[in-house]
Amino acid sequence: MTTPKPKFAMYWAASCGGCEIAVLNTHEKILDVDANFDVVFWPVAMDAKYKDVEAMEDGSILLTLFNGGIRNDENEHIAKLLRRKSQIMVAFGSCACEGCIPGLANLSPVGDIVHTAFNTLTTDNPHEIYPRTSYDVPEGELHIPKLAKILRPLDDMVDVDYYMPGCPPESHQIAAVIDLVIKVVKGEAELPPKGSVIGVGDSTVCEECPRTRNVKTIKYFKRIQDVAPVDPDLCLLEQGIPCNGPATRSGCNARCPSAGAQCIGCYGPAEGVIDYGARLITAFASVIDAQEPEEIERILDGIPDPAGQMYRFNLAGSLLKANREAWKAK
Amino acid sequence: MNKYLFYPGCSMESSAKAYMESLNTILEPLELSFEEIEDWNCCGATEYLGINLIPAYSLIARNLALASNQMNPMNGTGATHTIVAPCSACYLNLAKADHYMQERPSLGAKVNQALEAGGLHYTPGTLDVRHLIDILVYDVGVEKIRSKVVHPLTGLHVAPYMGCMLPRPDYKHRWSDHEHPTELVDVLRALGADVIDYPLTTECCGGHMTQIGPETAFELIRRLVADADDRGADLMATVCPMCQMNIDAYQNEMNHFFGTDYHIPVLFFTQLMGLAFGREPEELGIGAELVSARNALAHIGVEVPVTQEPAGPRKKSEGLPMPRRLNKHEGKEVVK
Amino acid sequence: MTERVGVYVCHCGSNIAGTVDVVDVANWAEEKLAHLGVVVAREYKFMCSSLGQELIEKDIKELGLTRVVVAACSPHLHEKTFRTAAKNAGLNPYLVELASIREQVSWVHTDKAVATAKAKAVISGAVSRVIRNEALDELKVPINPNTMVVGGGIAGIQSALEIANAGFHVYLVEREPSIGGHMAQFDKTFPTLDCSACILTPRMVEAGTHPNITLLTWSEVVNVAGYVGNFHVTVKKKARFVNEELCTGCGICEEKCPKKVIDDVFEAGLGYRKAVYTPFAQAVPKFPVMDKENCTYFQKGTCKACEKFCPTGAIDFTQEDQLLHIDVGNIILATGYDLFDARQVSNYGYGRLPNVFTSIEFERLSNAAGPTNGTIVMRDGKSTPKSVGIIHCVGSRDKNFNNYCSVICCMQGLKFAHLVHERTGATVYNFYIDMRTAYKAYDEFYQRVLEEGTLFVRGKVAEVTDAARYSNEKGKLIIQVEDTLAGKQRRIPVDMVILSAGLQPRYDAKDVGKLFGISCSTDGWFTEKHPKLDPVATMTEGIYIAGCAQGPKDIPSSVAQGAAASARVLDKILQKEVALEPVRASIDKDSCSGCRICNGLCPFNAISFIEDDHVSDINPALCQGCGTCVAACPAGAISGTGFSDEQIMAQIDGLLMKNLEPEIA
Amino acid sequence: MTEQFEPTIIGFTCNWCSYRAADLAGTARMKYAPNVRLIRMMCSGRLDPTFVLRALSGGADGVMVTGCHPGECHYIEQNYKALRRFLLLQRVLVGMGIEPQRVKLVWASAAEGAKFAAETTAFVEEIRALGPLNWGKADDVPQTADDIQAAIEQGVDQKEAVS
Repeated sequence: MTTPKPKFAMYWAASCGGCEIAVLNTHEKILDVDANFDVVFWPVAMDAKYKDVEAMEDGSILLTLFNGGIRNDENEHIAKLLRRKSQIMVAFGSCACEGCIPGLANLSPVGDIVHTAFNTLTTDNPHEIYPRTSYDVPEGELHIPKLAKILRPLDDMVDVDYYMPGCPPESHQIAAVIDLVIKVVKGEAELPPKGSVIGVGDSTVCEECPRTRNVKTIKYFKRIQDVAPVDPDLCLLEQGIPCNGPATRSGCNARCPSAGAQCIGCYGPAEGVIDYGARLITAFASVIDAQEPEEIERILDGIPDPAGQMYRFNLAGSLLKANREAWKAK
Repeated sequence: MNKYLFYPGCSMESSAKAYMESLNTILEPLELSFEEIEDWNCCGATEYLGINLIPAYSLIARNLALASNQMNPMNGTGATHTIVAPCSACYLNLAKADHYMQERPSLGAKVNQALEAGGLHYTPGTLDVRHLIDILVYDVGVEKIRSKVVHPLTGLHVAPYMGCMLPRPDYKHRWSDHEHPTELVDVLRALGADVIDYPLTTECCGGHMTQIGPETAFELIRRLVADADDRGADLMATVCPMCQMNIDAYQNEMNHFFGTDYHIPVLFFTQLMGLAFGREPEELGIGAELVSARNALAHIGVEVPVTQEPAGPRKKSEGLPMPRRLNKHEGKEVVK
Repeated sequence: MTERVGVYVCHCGSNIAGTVDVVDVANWAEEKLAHLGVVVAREYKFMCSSLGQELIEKDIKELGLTRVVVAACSPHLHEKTFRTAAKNAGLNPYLVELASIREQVSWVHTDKAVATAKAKAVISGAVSRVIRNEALDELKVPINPNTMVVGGGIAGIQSALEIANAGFHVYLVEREPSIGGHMAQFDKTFPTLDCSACILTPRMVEAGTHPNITLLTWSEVVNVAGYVGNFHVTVKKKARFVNEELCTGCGICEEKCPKKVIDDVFEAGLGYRKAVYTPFAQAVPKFPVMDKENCTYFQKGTCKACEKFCPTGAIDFTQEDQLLHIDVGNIILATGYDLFDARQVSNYGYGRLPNVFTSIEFERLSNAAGPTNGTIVMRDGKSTPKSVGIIHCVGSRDKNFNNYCSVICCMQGLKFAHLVHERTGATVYNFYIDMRTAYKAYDEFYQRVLEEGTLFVRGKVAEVTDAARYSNEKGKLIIQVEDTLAGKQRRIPVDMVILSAGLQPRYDAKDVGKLFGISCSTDGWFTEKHPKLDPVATMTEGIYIAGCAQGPKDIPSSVAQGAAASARVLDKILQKEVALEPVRASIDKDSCSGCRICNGLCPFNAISFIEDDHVSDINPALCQGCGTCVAACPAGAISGTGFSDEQIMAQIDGLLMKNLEPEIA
Repeated sequence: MTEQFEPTIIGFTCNWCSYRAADLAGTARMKYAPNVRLIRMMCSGRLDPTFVLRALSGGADGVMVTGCHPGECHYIEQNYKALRRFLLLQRVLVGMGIEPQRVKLVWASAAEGAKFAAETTAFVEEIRALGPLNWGKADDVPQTADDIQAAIEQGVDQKEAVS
């Protein structure tokens, strides 16, 4: 008789779903998951009810990959529920780790977000219909999840064992982590210390970037489409392109800079860094070749959206977390 | 063609007509194109700022506002943000208004409040306010001027007189020096003139003191004329209508006052440029000056035609006589 | 491990206790900061007294304290005191933190409740910080006993002689062909009127012949690498085209050279020299240099008169610039000053009016070895002035030029007044703003000049002109001045005007500062480590400054500074090794991505990029501990001892009293 | 009498100029507002933007960064680097809805005790005028479904008012 397979869960909170695709992109490795785990809850892949999870014993799930941030009370409920039921809780993907693109909504108060979603030029909403958190229908009262004031990363809500950043995490890294967990289950390997960031490199993107780097001094920042031609072999930042590589965790094999695009920072901060944006501010400011305030300001004008540039993936996980207007919203 | 917005100022149409006429002759050879500010008004001259600040600045800033509207595009021929004034007082007033509106935002706001009544607005710093000679030296260049000379002024001893308002205060660090600027010297040398060392080049011509305290003005004019004469100048060259008028129109009275007999003609530097560029004296307004330059120019073979004698004493006005003015001391109105 | 922290609150008599409730603060710290490890908090009248220090030492030993916070005065005053006390008790000195509650609290606030609350916050910050302090050890570096002195003026000569006489080797580098500096150009020195050359030349000769001094004239430092104790200096020895081994200094080459040039340097443009020349008769070394730009052979290809007549065959047209690599332990910069260019004050007419002279021109004019053999004449070379105006503060104390006082100009003006009076009998006017005659025997000299009949007009001269207004002014220079004592405008016609021009930093002082890794003040003078207590040291260990390079000063002060800098160097040499503050940055190579953001940030060149490993590295001996790279590293790979992120972040939380809140699970 | 708002401000000083300026203000017994609590670093170049963010998110109402005058840095030119960082940080803070005046960069030499005192007092008044920052504090208020609904509707109202 075989011992029962350990239980596996995966959940999709406030995120785009790309992380789920990335898991599937591990190709035949996905079969290993099935072979070694009993998948008990994975809404995107199989039918399951919340009440089934609620019925499970606490700690009965070995591994939960939780992707997405916490933006509404449903996200919050499931995060807390899965935490209770799981032995290992992994914040999977940038949204769960640090908010990611959905976290950028923290730059706006919640009312504005809803308004933007339901009443802009691209939304055909002639009757000005807006969602209501509860609605009476003949069958009774319906509820939709209640939006929170700001989006929070998973560890703002529950204790997280491991972090696996990336938008999405690179499939080869996912595969490696799956291998590791299977080995651990088989008693062939040990888990890394709790709180570790897994499936990443030791340093930042520059380490893996094939471009040539020199001592950097720049006189302007320009969007990549405004730089013509882009030198294919030279560090993008040295060409005045705001590349987030220097401050972004390695592990992706410098995918974007290798392909000719600047790093936008989806792997989040390096080990031990408290605030990703602060590191990027200081990196960009350090390479500016000017001493007079007026000239520095002129150069900085080349970064039209500083908050968005510094915190594209990290806003919800930063020290400030959100725009003041978002905090002030009632 | 280098294009500029042009603020002529009142005197260019009256007392300094010769300046305007001669200026017009040098634009083409130097490839300059001036577009006059439409509907410009008086700059307030030297007095108004001393009387009432806000209206005076508003008066000046109206010109700047009009000019900034005209800035871009210029009749479809390209943009400029430089406004040129040939008169030193106009130049200084325009520059001053631009400077202080920026330095004192509260002043700027008040002035703009006034301009709003006429639907105008001026953002200080929008325009570059420059004097004609600044453009000639630093944009056109002395070499280009030299290259257009067909009749060098060799042998003509010229005292270069810049006047006091041009190099000071120098808000934008435009001038070579504030006491002994070289711009005018460089232009005159390029024309081939023998420029004398003239230490009083930035001393005061008397300004409006000719109107309110002539004795003071006479002494100032005497110093300028006497030093030029001592140093063997045939004539003085100036860049400012007021300087020209004071030294020219009051030289005779000054001589009378001190019992001296100086005869130093004062011409606009553009008139000398015109001569050097081969224009005829009549085209340049030469002959209209009160202290005649005919003898001085004869040194270099320029013949100035005899112009009409100045008009005789003003005729008595025709029609009915005016009532006598009220004399307060008499305590009662006296009707003639 | 939980740290055991002791907090010591000083009364400083009533200096602190008068405004801060020290007992309340101590009790509060013991109670509210206990969870951070505070095991004892005491207040005491004078913590810095020996009894106060003993109190701390006793607690360290008996209570097993692992961290100490002293809430007292500024760390700039007593950090060293308490660190030493901790060291005596066996605790690493860097585990002691000072909380400044005197300069930052009790002395600047009045409300006792507010001051007490702020003192608590400051202590809270210090406690949070100190528990994250690390034990640090000073870095020890051996000292190369050789020294380089840059600049061969009187300050540099003095420095070199002091060190050489103490038995250590000195390289004295001078840009000009001879040492001597500005002092060699002067005629007399105030206030004693000693002949400048008479007192200077013996020193020059001593420096030139000293076995411990290597003289490198016609040479410039082009590169400095290394750090205190171990500098590697590259000196460019410019080609003299004269073989120093063969030359006897006989002067025949100079005599035979057909090319005469205006001497803008030594003769200040008033005299001539040849294309091959020694700047002045007493030059040290005696070897001439050849001025390539003016040499007929170099320019036209023929001449070689000097070569033909040289009895020892020392002329060598093929000589080239040489780069010398010299290792030294300490460097003294005595690079001097430039004279203010009086042409900038166009209203004084220098450069336009022939009979307006600068102070250095007048020095040459009055110098018996100068172009007129000491006869004071006007620009025509023959007429003696009957009246002379001396204008003070030319280019100094003037917002348009230099705001500072050039120190020497008043005394210099008085000296000129005396010389003119003595040699020509002319009427002399001094135009001054304030008469500054501080220092020994200076004011007595002023009194003497007053008694000699020199006239003094207090007022800033508006203009010197040749535009005569009245007949008595014809052919004269007219000095227009507001006589502020008489309260009226005056026009004083004179024959000659002397501008007592100010001193200003060398035109290349900023570049030189950068080369040696030291900074300049806004005015451009080299910045000393402390304006009062450390005037010859700089922020860069092992680099000292002396003489006018540090700021305008007279000869006695320059000599004193030269000697002082040498004393500091000798102190270093005799210690054989130097301890460096262990506040340093270092790079974790595993975390470094090799992005090279930090590479351009270090002005001390401590950061280098290791191509092979694709990582950057910091040389701890070069690092001065500013922390700029620590703050800049985008990967968080650079950490700084003494001021780590953890320490500062904890201090922020402590100051905001965030450390008092219960930990959030 | 209403109680006036007493801001809490964190000040960063460099060891060589501005901290000594603060010392000098103390030695000269100059009185200034007690709201600023200082942190000594070796150089303004040590200022990591994280410190400012930490202070603002941790309850400070303003942050004052001080250093040597440009050109007078004891580390030659590191205060220029602080200046560049500061200007970029300020832009990011504006993007986060924080008034740029809440962070201030002041150059003060070791001799400028009076300037240090005056700038400190002036900054405290500026922050007092801006009011408390209270970063993230409103978040502690529990939310109800009604709050969110109200916010949505309020958002709609605002947009309509604009358009």
